[in-house]
Order: sequence, then structure tokens, then C-alpha cells
Amino acid sequence: MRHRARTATCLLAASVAILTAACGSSGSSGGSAAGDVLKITYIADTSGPGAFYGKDYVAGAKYAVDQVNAEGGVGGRKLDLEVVDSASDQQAAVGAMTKAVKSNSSAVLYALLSQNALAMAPIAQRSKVPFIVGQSGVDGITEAGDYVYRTTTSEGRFYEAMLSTLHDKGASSTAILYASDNPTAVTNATKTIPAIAKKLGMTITETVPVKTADTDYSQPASRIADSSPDVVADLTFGPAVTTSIQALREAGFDGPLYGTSALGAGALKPAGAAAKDTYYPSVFIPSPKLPWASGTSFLSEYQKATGSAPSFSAAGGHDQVMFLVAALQEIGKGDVTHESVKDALASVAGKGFVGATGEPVRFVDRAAVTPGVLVRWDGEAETVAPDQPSPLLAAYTGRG
Amino acid sequence: MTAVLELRDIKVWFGGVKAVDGVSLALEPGHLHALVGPNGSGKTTVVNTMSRLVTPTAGQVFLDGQDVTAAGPHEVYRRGLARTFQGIRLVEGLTVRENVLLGVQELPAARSRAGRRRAAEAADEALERMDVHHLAQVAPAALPYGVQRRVEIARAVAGAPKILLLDEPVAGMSAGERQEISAVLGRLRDDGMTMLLIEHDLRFVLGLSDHLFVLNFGQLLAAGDPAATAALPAVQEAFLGRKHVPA
Amino acid sequence: MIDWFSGNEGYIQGALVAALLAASVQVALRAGVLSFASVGFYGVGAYGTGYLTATQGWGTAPAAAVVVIITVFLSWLLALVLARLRALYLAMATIAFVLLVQIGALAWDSVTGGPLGLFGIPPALGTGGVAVILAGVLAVNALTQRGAVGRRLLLLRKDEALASALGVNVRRQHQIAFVWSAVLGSLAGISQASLLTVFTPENLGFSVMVSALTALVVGGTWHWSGPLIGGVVFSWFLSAYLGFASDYRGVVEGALTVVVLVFLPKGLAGLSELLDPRRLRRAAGTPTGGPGGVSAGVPGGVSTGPDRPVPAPEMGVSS
Amino acid sequence: MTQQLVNAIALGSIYTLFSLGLTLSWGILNVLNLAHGAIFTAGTMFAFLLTEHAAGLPFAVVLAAALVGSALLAVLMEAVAFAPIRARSGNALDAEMRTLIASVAVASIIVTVVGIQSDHQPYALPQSLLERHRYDVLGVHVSNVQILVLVAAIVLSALLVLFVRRSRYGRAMRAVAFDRTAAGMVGISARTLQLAAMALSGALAGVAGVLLAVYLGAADAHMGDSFLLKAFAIIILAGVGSLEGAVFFAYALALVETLVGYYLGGDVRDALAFVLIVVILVLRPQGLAARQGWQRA
Repeated sequence: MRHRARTATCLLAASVAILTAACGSSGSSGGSAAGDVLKITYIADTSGPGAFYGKDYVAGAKYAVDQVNAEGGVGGRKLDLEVVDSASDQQAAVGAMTKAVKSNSSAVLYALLSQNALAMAPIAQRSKVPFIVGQSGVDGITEAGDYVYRTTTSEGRFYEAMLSTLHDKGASSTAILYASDNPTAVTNATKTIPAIAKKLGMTITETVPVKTADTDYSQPASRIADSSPDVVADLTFGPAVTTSIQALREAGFDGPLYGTSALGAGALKPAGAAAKDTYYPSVFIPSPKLPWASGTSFLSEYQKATGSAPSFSAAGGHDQVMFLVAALQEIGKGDVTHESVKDALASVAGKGFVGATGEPVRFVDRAAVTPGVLVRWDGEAETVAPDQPSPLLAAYTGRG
Repeated sequence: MTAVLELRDIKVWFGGVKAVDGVSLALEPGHLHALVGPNGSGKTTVVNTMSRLVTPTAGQVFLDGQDVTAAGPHEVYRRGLARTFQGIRLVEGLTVRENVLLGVQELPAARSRAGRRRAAEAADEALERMDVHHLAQVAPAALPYGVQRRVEIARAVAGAPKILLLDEPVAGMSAGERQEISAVLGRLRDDGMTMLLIEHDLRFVLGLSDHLFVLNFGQLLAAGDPAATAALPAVQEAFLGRKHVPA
Repeated sequence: MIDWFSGNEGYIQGALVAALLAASVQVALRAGVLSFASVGFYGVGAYGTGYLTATQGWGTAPAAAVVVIITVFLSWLLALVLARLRALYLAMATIAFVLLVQIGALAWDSVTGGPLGLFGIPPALGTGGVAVILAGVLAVNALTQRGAVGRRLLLLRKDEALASALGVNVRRQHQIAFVWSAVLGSLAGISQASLLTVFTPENLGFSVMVSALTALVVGGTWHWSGPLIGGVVFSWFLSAYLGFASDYRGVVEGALTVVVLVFLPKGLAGLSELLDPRRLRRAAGTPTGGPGGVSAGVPGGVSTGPDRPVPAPEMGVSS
Repeated sequence: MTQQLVNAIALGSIYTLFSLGLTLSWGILNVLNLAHGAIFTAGTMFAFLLTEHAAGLPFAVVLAAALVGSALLAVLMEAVAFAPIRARSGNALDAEMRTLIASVAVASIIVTVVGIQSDHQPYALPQSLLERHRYDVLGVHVSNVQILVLVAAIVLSALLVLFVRRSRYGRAMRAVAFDRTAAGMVGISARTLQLAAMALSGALAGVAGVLLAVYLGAADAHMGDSFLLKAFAIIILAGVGSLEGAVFFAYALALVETLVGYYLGGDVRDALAFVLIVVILVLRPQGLAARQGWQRA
């Protein structure tokens, strides 16, 4: 008897909860596209471990939307950016994605984590909703289908020019320290860099895997220092960047370092002077010396509008929106449907568009190709490397 | 006449401690045996060895003439050896009746549908025999200590075991409760139940048991007729001599 | 309604898988086995199905069948190895097992896709399929919550020595619970792989174990509906409606969990009890602590009576 | 080779400080405290905030402040979460599970707050707090930080062992660790004892955190996680509650890990601790160093 009563109450409680949820959500997802507003859903990791970058992506996207709206919107229609926090969590990201593809958004944008993007892309493709990913170092992402685009250049593409530059400066051997639990780092450490090194005639003295959560880098660092390379690739993330660099210095390695765009200002600051002479590629840095004009003008206008310098994440968020805006402009006053947006995106991708990360930003297989910039950490700040190959991505100028 | 339960030269050593050191004894059908000994003399270890919770270092255990030294506790239970523990061990969250059902539901006979029904009937019968049937739907934790013990005994006898081991069933009880339990044990003996009663109080078992075993320092000190055995000087010394030594 | 469903499908799918995973931990716990091993088999299920379907081109049904058979075999072996361990020691050993599975997933590139994981897994099961699996599992759990099986399980987790002295083959029961738990974990993995179409080492590991146990305990450890409630709360409601907390999401989630743990000893499933006046009256008339012998009053109120399974030889089943 | 030994000793020292605190809470409170790593991280954050707001403080002061802060945090956790949960749990299994989950929830709160404080980025204690020096001794690099970490580990574990052996509190703690019903024997209330154990445990975590942050050069909100699992391996090798065992196996694990990592690679090293956990538990559930039969007490 008492069991039955309890079960009944349970079911009652559950159904009440579901009904509440149903009512709560019907307001946001129901209804059709409003005539004079174009809705964009931006899913971003604005809390949790990815928040530092995720928030900047959103800031850049918001800035772009504000700019476009200030100029009267697209074809007389204002943009409405809805930001959803995916909390650096795959479940939250997938949940937000399935919700977004059923909403009246013209497209879904996402930054930042590859793991999440990988799970979201097939949903977009199945639902036939345009999906534009920022960041995400994984190449496989656009393989999901013709509705999926990526606006950040795969950083591996920059490595050839970066290594050539170091080679030109006299480096004839390199060692590699990489996070073996990060897909991008694994690809770059085991495929990209060895291939480039071979082409350049550089020898690889050691390849040492570490885990992002590792705390003892003295031992891998010893191994690398003992192999006496001219330069060392440091493909680690988070605090491991600081720790590994300090460990390398402590183990006796004094030469230049190079690595991923994850090195960035935030990660190198704690390392300070120890990280002096570290090179990494980026799609954008807030420097007036940036070798393409749209980048420097974005820098000054963003600074004027918001009072702070845009990070590469802000530039990335901006360009995700601008890519979509370019497509919407092509549609003009026409019917904005998921399909028409997809077709317009394909057309824009063919021509390229002007963004903060390139003038123009081109596309190969729906993934962005931008000029890039070689960054050097001078111990206190990131600067455009003095011996800058321009563009960093040699292939950039060659492609149409 | 074969013994229901027999220990042959049982030794149980925990590390260097010889808890039981060469005990042999046999329990005769229909008798109420008592195993007495001072605290720490190895009584509970003997019971645990019989019910197979403890594996002896050496020696053999026979149940109904079969060697069960290697069998698990659940197996000897299914073959008719039931026991109670020193502390009350009723399951919280189950009613009195459900607790007694635990005593029959794992028996091989309860596997079929008809068997389950007969088992439930046996449980209800045991509740009545122990005079706790009116408490069937009550949570046992709310009951007085003596009643809880009767529920436990009901659980132990519901499956109609060949032998019942009772580990200090009256420990910590008031005089009234002891009386109550001793009456219950007397009734079970009258019904022909073979029992082994573990007790540290010699006087309690004297009027009750048919056969007495005295254990000291893990060895059998004496065995036989209760009154005669209890009068032996060695037995007196073991009990009186240790009386003032805290265990 | 259909609009609403499809709009929330991602969250619902997450809740279903989370509920399956929580149920996998629960079925072990019900028999007194504090094991996380099912999370390892979640990985086995997901990678196994992913590999057989996406890489080898099998159909989802035969792949799932093979994976479940492998799970039964492996978990049975593991149960034999871990037979002597109890409580936190078993928890620790199974945590280690799950982390080894994760390391294996990272290292065994050719099958698991290494750190990149597997993608392109065919979405054959669908939300409905997983819901049917979960409903079946919950029905079995609900039915075995009462009757002889329910009593046996309660006895097992409250007092192992007593259980064996009442004819319960403790080791066998633990093995059955362990294998059943592994199978449910594996089913959760098969479902997750099929729903998400991707599976990576990040879908595995410590945080997954912790979420499964959290969902279970907050939902209601001992009630069949606990995993469902926990799954719905954590993978759906909190995922979907904690946006307002933004940066403080983790704080709100943690605080809610602590509050439920402190004030609802039976989890959210116990809420219904609070609402049931008859039980309330009965509870008021019944002291919860047992008398001396049942659960000795000890510091902190933790019962260390006979219901506490310890890996000492005289308490375990030594056969 | 000698260099590896030096590295292993420094790592082992951090393991020691971390594991000692954890083995206290497991042995005495029977809590599998998964928030230990978070408290460790909180220690680094206390130190970081202090150096941010009051630059120029001597290292010892910063360390002491982090110690006190972490101890208070642990006590708060015990008082607000663990103790009420234990008091309301039906049985031991329930209490173990619920405190385990509570510790995870508390960890989530702490990690989130530290993440917000640090903007989800790595943070570093200022170099000026403790100037790093590197000495070359017979061709082996030894840094002053490595020496400091080693000295701290030796001194603190010696003090802790002395405390537990000689003081009334310590004896009471040991009594409880060996036999949970023995708390009252020494005339100290169980409540006080539990709070004291958590305070000690938290303090050790805080010190370990700051030393690690100095040793590694940077910290972030999630840095405690990987230590947690290593510490569990150490505790299991040593036997729960065994302090001397924890110290010994902290260094042993660090040494074996370092050597295995050097010669066999990272994947094998990562698996090592977990394989050891399973093997030791299966072969000797009471740990390698535990006195025989204490669980029977």
C-alpha cells in the first residue's frame, strides 16, 4: 500500500516537473520567424574551464552584431543574437544544439571546445541547419556535411612557415613536448611537425608525450634537454604551459620555444621571462603591426567601441558573425531559410569575406583559411614577430 | 545413532592467536547442548566454525554425517543448520514477518511457486510458535529486546532446521526476559529440536541443558552431564578464577 | 507537444543515458556493492558499438548484442578478481579500473580513435529506442524492489554475514549484481554512442563516475525511480535552466547537491514520502535508531554495527 | 639517472603532503574526501590573492595564511556538509556514499570559485615570493624549491607522526582509526576529534598546494584532480590510516613513476598507479604497510 502511494506521488511529481519544463520552454522555441528580425543562436562555453576564451568569443560576436545593427541591419532586418551557455560541458552543448536547431534561428554558431563541436555538427547536418564553428582545432568537424563551416584556420597549417622561420634563424633540430590527450596536439606532434621537419631537413631529437593534468614536467623536460635540440615545440595547455617551460629552462634548455596558439598571452604570462623567445602562430593578435588592414582597423574600432583590446577569441567570434552576415547580405531581402542561408554561405565561402582575421577570409572544404601571424613572446607581452613571413600561411595567397 | 553435527579436532588460528585449539565434539539429535566458557575462550569461534563463517586452520566439520568443512555458510544453512548471533540482527526496513520470511525464502524448497507458498505458511507458523504473530506488520526496531530475540528465533526455526545454534541468546537481558527466552528454548527442546546454546553464565544453562561442554583457552575442558560437569574443580576454577579478571 | 519534445530532445537524450548510468550504479549498490565498474563498461559499450558500426560497418543490433556478450564475460571475470573487496576499497579498485579503461581508450588508437575518439557512429537507436531500454530496466528494478528479491537485496546490503547465515550465497549474489550493473553500463554506452554519434575519451573517466553517483544519490539511492529523477535533474533541468547562474553554475549545482544530501536522506525520490501524511505519522511513532545490538551508537552517528561490510576474513564468505 | 632521482624525490614530497591529509580523513572520518584536491587548489588561491593584495609578504607568512585558510575551509566543509550527512544517514554504506558525493559537490563549488577568481586561466605566485635558484651538484640540477619541498615534507610528516603518536588527540585519532567505537576512551569528544582531523587534513592540503604552485610555477582551478588519484593509490598501498606507510609509498610511487615514465613512456606511467591500486587491493586489501590484522581490532 505505502509503496503504491509513494510511487503515485513520485509520478505526480515527475509529471508536474515535465509540465513546468514544457511551459517554461514553449515561449522561447515556439512560433515562426519574426518578419523584421533575424535570429542567430550563439552557443558558447561562457562558464567552466573554457570560459576565458568562450566569453571573448561572445564579446566579439556581440560587437559584430551591434555594428551591423547600428548600420541598419541586413536588408532592413535587425540581427537578434541569442547567447546560450554550454558550460564547457558536452551534455549542455548537445542539449542547447538540439534546441537551437528547432528554433527559428537562421543559423547556429558555436565556440569553443572541439569535443563539443564534434558532437554538435552531426545534429546540425541531420536537421539541415547552418552551423558555424569558431576555434575547434579538429579537422574532422566539417566532414559532418555541407551545413557545417569552420571560421578558424587549423593551426597546423601555420606550422610550416613558423618552422621555416626558425630554420632560417639557424635551427636544425627540434624536440617535441605534447599533450597526448589533446587531439590537435597529437596530430601536430606526430604528423604535421615531423612531415615539415623532414621537408626542411630538420632532425627531431625527442618526442615526449605528457598529459594535460600532469604535474611533473621535470622528467620529460630532462629527456628533452638531454637530447639537446635547437628549438622545442611545446604543445601543452593551461598551467602545463608555464610548468613545462619552466621545467625545460630548469633542465638546461635555453633555446627558442614554439607551439600552439593555446600558448597565447594568458598562458604565457605566469611563465614570464622564462618563456622569453617563444613563438606561436595566431589568427589574430591585438597589435597595430598586424600585416593585414582589416585586422588593424578591427582592432582600433573594437577598442573605440568597447574600451578594451580584442583577443584572438573576440576576433574569432566577430568573424563567425560576419561570415553569416555576408551570407545574409547575399540573400538580401529574399527569403531567409536554413537552405537559403546554407547556399549563401557556400557562395560567400567561394569568394571569401572581409573579417578581422583576414582580408579576405577564404575557405577550403568549408574550413577557413586566413593569413595568420607569427607571434613572439618577449617575456612580458606578445608581439608580431620581427622576422614575419607575410602571410604566415603560405598557401593563403595561392588559393582562390 | 549418528551425531547431527560433529567437530573433529578443530583448530582456528588467527595469525599467532589460537582461538580454538583442537576441539572435538558431537551434538546428539533432540538434545539441548550448552557450550559454556569464560569470555574469550573461543565459544563464538566454535559457533562460527560450525556455521562456516570461519574456516578452520585444521580439522573437519560434519553435518548429518557429511563433511561440510569446505562448504559455505549458505550451504550449511540450506542443509539444515540455523543460527542466531550474539547481537540482535534483524533487518531494519523490513517488518517482523518479512524478517521471518528471510529465514525460509532461500531454502531450496522455496524455489517453486507452491514451495514459496508453503514457506510463507511455515513462516507464519513460526511467528505463532514464538508468540509474535500479532506483531507481524510491525517494524522490529520498535520492539523490546526479548521480543526481538523471539523474532530472531522464529526466523531461525521457520525453515525447520535439523540443528539450531544460539550464540548467547540472553546476553544483556533482564531477568524477566531471560525467563521468557529460557521458556522458549524449553518448548523447542520439547518439540525435538537439536540445539547448541552458547553461554558464559554457567547457572543459566544448568537447569536447561541436557549436555554440557566447557571451553577454556580454546580447548575443551570438560563435557558430559551438566550438573556433574559443572561441579568439576577444573570447571569451577576456570569460571571463578577468571571471574575478577576483566576480559 | 511534438515541437516541445524535439526542441528538448538533446536534453532528454542526455537524461535517459544519465538515468541508465545511474541505474547501473544503483543495481550494484542495492546488493551492497559500491562499484563504479559499470562506468568502465559504459566505455566498453560505447567504443565497442562505435568500432563495430562506424569502423567495421556492422549493423547496430548485432554490434550491441556482441558488445553485451563481451560485457557479461569481462565483468564476470572482473567480479571474480574483485570478489574479496568491499565498500570504499571496492569503490577505489573500480575507480582505478575505469581510469585504466580511459587510458586504454587514449592509447588504443586503431580501435578507439585515440584522443580524437570515434565519430560517424550511425544514430540507429534514437530517443525512443533508448527510452524503451530505460523503461525496461526501471521496470525490472521496480519489480525487484519488493518481494523475495527485494528482501534478499536489503539483507545483503545491511548484513552480509547474516545473509550468508540465512542461506544467501553472498558471493554469487554480488557477482550477479556486478554483471547486471556492467550490462546496464554497457547499454548506457551503446545508447550514448548511438545518440551522440561520437564518443571520445572525455566522455569517460572520473567525472562520469562522479556524475552517475551524484545523479543516483540526489535522485534517491534506494528507490527504483532515483536514477530517473537524478538523470532528469542533472542532465536536463540543470543543463537547460541553470543559464541564469552563468559563471556560478558549478556553485549552484554543488550547493543544491549538498542541500539535498543533508536534508533529504532518501534523495528527491524521498520527497514523495514527505508529502505522504500516513508515513509521516508512522515515522513519528518509530524511533529510527536500532537497539544496542543492531547498530551500535558510535561517534558521528555512523552505524558500524554488523551492517558494515569490512574486508576482514571472518566477515567475508570464505569458502 | 641521478637527475631522475632528484626529480622523483621532489615529486614524492608533494605526494607525501597531499596523501597525509587524505589518509587522515579516510582513516579517521571514513570519508573518501574527493574535495581534498579542491582544498589543495584553494590553498594556492589563498596564497595568490594574498600576494596580489599585499605584495612583499615573506614566503613563510603566505604559506601560513594558506595553511590556516585551507584548514578553515576543511572544517567548514566538515561542519556544514559531512557531519550533518553522517548524522542523518541510515547506515555506514549510505554515509560513505553520501559524504563522497558531498565532497564532490563541495569540490565543484571550490573549483568554480577559484576558476572565477582566476578567470579560468593559469595563475602564478610572483617570482619575488621565492627566488628560484638552480644549483649544479656533480652534474645534477637541484633547485632551492626542490629542497624546500623535500624539507617541508620531511618536517611536516615527522611532526604529524609525532603528534599522532604522542599527543592525546593523536592517540584518540589512532584509536578511532583502528576501532571506530574507541573514540570516547581517551576522553575527547568524537565531534572535536573529527573537526581536528579535518583541520589537519585541510592544513596539509593547503601547504602542499602552495608548495606545488611554487614548484610548478603555475596553478589553475583543476590542478588538484590528478593528485587525488595518485594519493588514493598511495593510501591503498600503505593501508588506510597508516601515516608512515603513506610517506614511504609516496616516495616509492614517485620514484617508480619517474623511472617508468623515463624508460617506458607516459601511457605506461599513467596506468601504473591504477594498476597498482587494483593489484594491491586484490592481493592485500589492507595495504602493504598496514600492521597485520588491525582491521579485526
